[in-house]
Amino acid sequence: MRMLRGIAPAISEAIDQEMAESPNTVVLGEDVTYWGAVFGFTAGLQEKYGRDRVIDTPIAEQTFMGLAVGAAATGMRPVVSLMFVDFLGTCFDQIYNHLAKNHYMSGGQYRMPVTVVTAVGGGYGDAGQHSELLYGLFAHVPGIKVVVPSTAYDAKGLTATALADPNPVVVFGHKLLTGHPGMPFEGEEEDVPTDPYSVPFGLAAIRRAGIDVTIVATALMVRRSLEAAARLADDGISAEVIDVRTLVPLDSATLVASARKTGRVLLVDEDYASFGTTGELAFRIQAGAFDRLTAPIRRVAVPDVPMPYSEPLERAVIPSVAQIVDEARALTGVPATAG
Amino acid sequence: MRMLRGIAPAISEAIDQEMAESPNTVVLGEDVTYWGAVFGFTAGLQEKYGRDRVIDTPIAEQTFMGLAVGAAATGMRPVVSLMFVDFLGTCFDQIYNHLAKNHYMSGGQYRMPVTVVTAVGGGYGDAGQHSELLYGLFAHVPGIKVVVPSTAYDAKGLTATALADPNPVVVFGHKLLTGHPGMPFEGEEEDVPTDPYSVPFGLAAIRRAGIDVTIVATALMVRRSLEAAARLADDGISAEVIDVRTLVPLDSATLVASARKTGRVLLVDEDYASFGTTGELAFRIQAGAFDRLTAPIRRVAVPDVPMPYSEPLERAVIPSVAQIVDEARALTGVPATAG
Amino acid sequence: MWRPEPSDTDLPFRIAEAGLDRDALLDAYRRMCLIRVFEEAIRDRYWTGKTDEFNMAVGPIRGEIHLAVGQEAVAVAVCAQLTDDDAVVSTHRAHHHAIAKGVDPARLAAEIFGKVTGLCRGKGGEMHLFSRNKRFFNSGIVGASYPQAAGAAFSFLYQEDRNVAVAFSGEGAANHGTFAETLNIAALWQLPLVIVIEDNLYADSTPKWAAQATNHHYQRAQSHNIPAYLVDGMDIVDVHEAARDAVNRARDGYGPTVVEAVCYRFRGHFEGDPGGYRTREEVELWERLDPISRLARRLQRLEWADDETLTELRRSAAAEAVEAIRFAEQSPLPNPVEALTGVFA
Amino acid sequence: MWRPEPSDTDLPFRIAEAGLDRDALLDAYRRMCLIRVFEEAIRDRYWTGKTDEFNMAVGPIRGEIHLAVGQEAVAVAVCAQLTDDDAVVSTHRAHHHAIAKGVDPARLAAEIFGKVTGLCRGKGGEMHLFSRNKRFFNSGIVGASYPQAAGAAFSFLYQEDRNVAVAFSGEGAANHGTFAETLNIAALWQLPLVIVIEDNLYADSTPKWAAQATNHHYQRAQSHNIPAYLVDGMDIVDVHEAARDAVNRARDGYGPTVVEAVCYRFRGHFEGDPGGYRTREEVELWERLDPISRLARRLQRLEWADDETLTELRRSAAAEAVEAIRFAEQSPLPNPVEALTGVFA
Ligand SMILES: Cc1ncc(C[n+]2csc(CCOP(=O)(O)OP(=O)(O)O)c2C)c(N)n1
Ligand SMILES: Cc1ncc(C[n+]2csc(CCOP(=O)(O)OP(=O)(O)O)c2C)c(N)n1
Ligand SMILES: [Mg+2]
Ligand SMILES: [Mg+2]
Repeated sequence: MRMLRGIAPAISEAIDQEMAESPNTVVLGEDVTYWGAVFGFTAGLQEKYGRDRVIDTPIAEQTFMGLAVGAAATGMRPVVSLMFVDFLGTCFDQIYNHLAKNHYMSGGQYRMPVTVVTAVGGGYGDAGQHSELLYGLFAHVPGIKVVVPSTAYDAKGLTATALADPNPVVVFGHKLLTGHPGMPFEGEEEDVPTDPYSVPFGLAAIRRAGIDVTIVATALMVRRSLEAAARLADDGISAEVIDVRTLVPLDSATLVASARKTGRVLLVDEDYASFGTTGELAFRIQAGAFDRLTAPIRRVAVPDVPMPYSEPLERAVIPSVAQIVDEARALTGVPATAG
Repeated sequence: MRMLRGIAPAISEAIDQEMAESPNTVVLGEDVTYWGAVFGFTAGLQEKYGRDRVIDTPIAEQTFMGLAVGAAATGMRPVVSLMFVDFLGTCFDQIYNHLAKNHYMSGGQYRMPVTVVTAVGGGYGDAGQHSELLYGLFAHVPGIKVVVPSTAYDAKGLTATALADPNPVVVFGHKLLTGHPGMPFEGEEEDVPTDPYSVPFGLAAIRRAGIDVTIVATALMVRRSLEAAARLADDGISAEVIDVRTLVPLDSATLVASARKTGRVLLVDEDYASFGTTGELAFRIQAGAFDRLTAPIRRVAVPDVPMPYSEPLERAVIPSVAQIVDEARALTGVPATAG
Repeated sequence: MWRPEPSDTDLPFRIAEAGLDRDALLDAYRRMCLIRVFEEAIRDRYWTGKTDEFNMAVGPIRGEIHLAVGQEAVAVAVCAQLTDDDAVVSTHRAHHHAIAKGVDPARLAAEIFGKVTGLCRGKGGEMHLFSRNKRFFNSGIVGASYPQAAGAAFSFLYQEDRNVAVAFSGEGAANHGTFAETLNIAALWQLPLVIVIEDNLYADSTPKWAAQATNHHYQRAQSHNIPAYLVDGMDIVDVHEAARDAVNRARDGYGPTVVEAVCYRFRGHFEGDPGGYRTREEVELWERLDPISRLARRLQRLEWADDETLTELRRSAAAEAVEAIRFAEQSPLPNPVEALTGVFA
Repeated sequence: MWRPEPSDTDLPFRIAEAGLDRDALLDAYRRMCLIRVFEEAIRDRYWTGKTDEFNMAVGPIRGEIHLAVGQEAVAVAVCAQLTDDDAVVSTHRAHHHAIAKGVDPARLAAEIFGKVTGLCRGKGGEMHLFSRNKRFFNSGIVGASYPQAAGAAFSFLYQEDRNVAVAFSGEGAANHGTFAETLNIAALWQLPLVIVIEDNLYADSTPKWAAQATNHHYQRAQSHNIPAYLVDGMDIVDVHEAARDAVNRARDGYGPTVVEAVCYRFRGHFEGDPGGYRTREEVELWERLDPISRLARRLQRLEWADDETLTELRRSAAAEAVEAIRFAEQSPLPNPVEALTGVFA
């Protein structure tokens, strides 16, 4: 055990420990050596394993994703960095038509043990093409597991699970949780075991227990929801905060159980509101908790606009603690306060 | 007026009539000349307008989508064929990071009047990479209008609206409604005006009125839902069938009003079930009709597997009339019959 | 490009230079015949039930079918250089590559018929053929084969065995960005990769002249310092010579090679292709260059085989193809519940 | 590549051949100075509030900033060939291109400061700069500029005016598939397109040698039969000559050209780049080739300008830059409600 600051060192430690064990695990991507994939997810690996195993690629996302497909088909276990999730449009074909489908389409012959690590999220002024979440797109297409850690402990354990998984997994690392220099940090220092361990997929975590309203969130939004819950507590509203941890597989049972208990659900998401994650969570929750819901499910999410650059605009669209508080109040019938 | 068989001639007629009026409208894509974009969406246009305006491109989707961005920025109104929607992963960057965002990011300076026409759907054995819907992915990212016609009349009118729109619009033409040789045809011959007309976006159509259950569908699934409704009527269940017509903009009001009336909603979708269209519709409906719903919203959709090739497998995953009937029965409390 | 017959590839020393001899040519002949008969049998069955009105959804074979009739020489000559441990990544037009790579024609046919005995238990179909033990797979996405084969080549280099990866593609695919990206990475990392371009002059209905700035692609390889061969894809000897050099070079650690083989598909792009973009004369011209009858004539001119030998080879190939189809036809369809399994390993 | 000074581009006849004269060079000098001072001022403001602890989210300028200090000559020489009606599509590193294309530095600065008076009302930011009246835009997606500029070129050809489109890019971007795809289409359709590669030797932290199979990209253009120039990007005369030929050729209907200019960025990839992948010696070597001081020395050697003239040009450029920054700083931020408008036209 020792204190770790952020999910980036946690993820790189998980990769490091896997590489030490598995000689066929290599890291591929842009700037994975000197820059540690920009946000530190691969920091330190090149120094330890050399350029034979930690490999800078040309700027050719479709091709290095395709390399992973072919390498995985012949005994390798590639870890691929997609620098920002916003670049998925340059390589999505190899991800969803091949990595995601080859096991199924081959009748189970070809496993695709590939872990993709990608940076997500806004809130520091990186504007329309560098601030997105987009995990809903990956979750929509069958065959990809979707990991959205909110703590360093989970980041390490879920990444370890990803690396051991015989299937493609995408680990979404929120920039504001990385702890990386240059980024604002909304996580906290955490005790993280130095030894390898894993956190199972498909198990949501109840981060705070409550009885009046269920708040469901991922990644950075878990932190903000917890802060909102603390404020709500001051007003006598007891909020339960659930960290989804993996969107695929999704732990519907925990969500439904909480919804049945509180009767009210607020979904908090930093992805675009429509046709994404919140809709799916709402469907699952209403399907399982219909008879116990006392109010319609509500959501706070990015309101279907590209991420604007200027600070006041950006601040207006990324869900804030205050917005979460207000929505939760509205949901529980307690009038919203100003601001 | 005259009878038209399928949405393909309807779409090509709309493009034809726009090209006759607008000299800066051109058609770009693979095999848009001889093959009329394979399924006939651009059939006959090359003969009429020549290869200067109907242009076969190399197999380079990212680049011809990018051409559309640059051409639209300098006064053109390109119509782009994406042969199968399943290929979106080879050009999604130009679609969602540029076509979709440039108007917003430029502070309103650059309009992107680009219409993309793409073929969707399975049911004829084209397997995992040629049978998808995926419109949920387009609907999720802000800045793209999403058109999903189920009739030839709508296909022509909605395409006309798309072509006149100053924004990027994607028209999803279901192969089993095209009426094209080689494809099974589940549409019907329709009276379609020869003169130009338009059908507005954001207005769902109630294809059949009913009081016991609301069935919401798009494209081919509207046809199957209507057939299911006819069978349900035999059992005394009165189903209202709503054709969404455009997913973006979405006519939530019509969906909510119907749900409030019937109290029960069945969503029918040929896209993958999770994190897609059904979730979003469910969210919107429960938000507006919560107090009037008498049962949880249900869905029939492709159960999160890639499209399998073999007929019995394919048949098992694409929603059928029988499945719709069974789900609607279950929803209304009438026991399902076998098959 | 090809030369009028008799060409210099008729000369025994030229054949020897290409690494071939009588036995190898007879073997190649039989394999090409196997592919040809297999394709024709698939074509027949595909049209069963579709002749009155063409409908992809009906008949024993559904969906699209892309036959490789006319392109057998390239597949056979290239795969003759490979072992089971070498990898082949193919495209939508893959039957000939699969058979040439040694994939069991019966299980291939069964997959095309959507049977549970198929390579992929009926889940893949002809654009998604996977054979793990033959290290073979393809994709229906044009341009996807290049990086995937490069990935296999990377894996071989990394694991320090001497295997080679081959990406097959059409000339249309080589206009896709993945071709250039892969050339760059393959040259940079000196991957044991051979890219084979089957230039059949058309991509769907689109002729080369409407899609390519130059008549050939090999210059692109050279611009990355990758050696490249332009060969007569209708002449197994010409392809064989280039393929042998290419595969040897890769196996010996000298990096990637591009082999561009000009050939022709005798059938439509897919069965049911309405055509109209090629003239009858053009098709007939190319039919005269049929790689199978050309090889037969050569074997006869060289007196390496008489009519009887060739007939016997054709007969045995046909028997194998017929048996494959029979196996496929008699196999059961998968149980519908299988549709829901196997998304994740 | 560059030559040690004095080079032949010092000779008046060579300068004349490049389409330049004293006035043009003085003008270029001032414009390069404007870019330099602008960049330095942006850099200063960017670091305001970030010096104690680097945090992209704080200070008057947030997010990433990619400065073009050192690369001014390429932008100025290329844009000197263009009219307002010609289109320029740039990349993440775009300030120099914008200013060279004639975009108002004040509105550019205001955008970088996220102000409502900015080019995009604060919605775009430095990776998404749009100026409709100057036909300028960029993208933060590497490789996206090529097809978009080709699209503008297509539009000019189609509309039969004589405008030209220019795609700027880095050498790293040219490894992206869109480069090859665009070369093919541009050559095939003979588009009035000029692709300018600013080869500053690095893509982020990745040196050319780790990403490119060959030292240069121009061969790729030639493999599509596209003429290509390899020029000294630190020498405005050398770039100017190639750019003039390229733009004239495009304007006169002779199709695309690639200009590959070897240059260097004096700052990190982005401000805050921890560096470490370049040696101090390398940076200093290149600083000696600074295109601005090099041009100043040349103008003095030729006795086309004395110290005083140059000082005055620098002063006036600095005044313009300072005024631009002042305008930006004093402008108001947008109203938060604007965030929700303008997705659709
Ligand atoms: C990315 C992508 N774009 C388009 C298609 C549709 N398509 C299938 S085959 C084909 C033509 C391929 O031509 P070529 O590469 O020359 O191969 P050939 O069919 O001639 O063997 C096209 C455009 C596809 N499958 N994938
Ligand atoms: C598609 C895509 N991949 C990766 C990135 C991240 N990225 C931004 S700039 C850059 C390096 C670009 O290098 P180069 O083209 O040489 O331009 P330079 O920065 O040197 O001017 C990279 C990899 C991106 N923005 N887009
Ligand atoms: Mg071809
Ligand atoms: Mg560079």
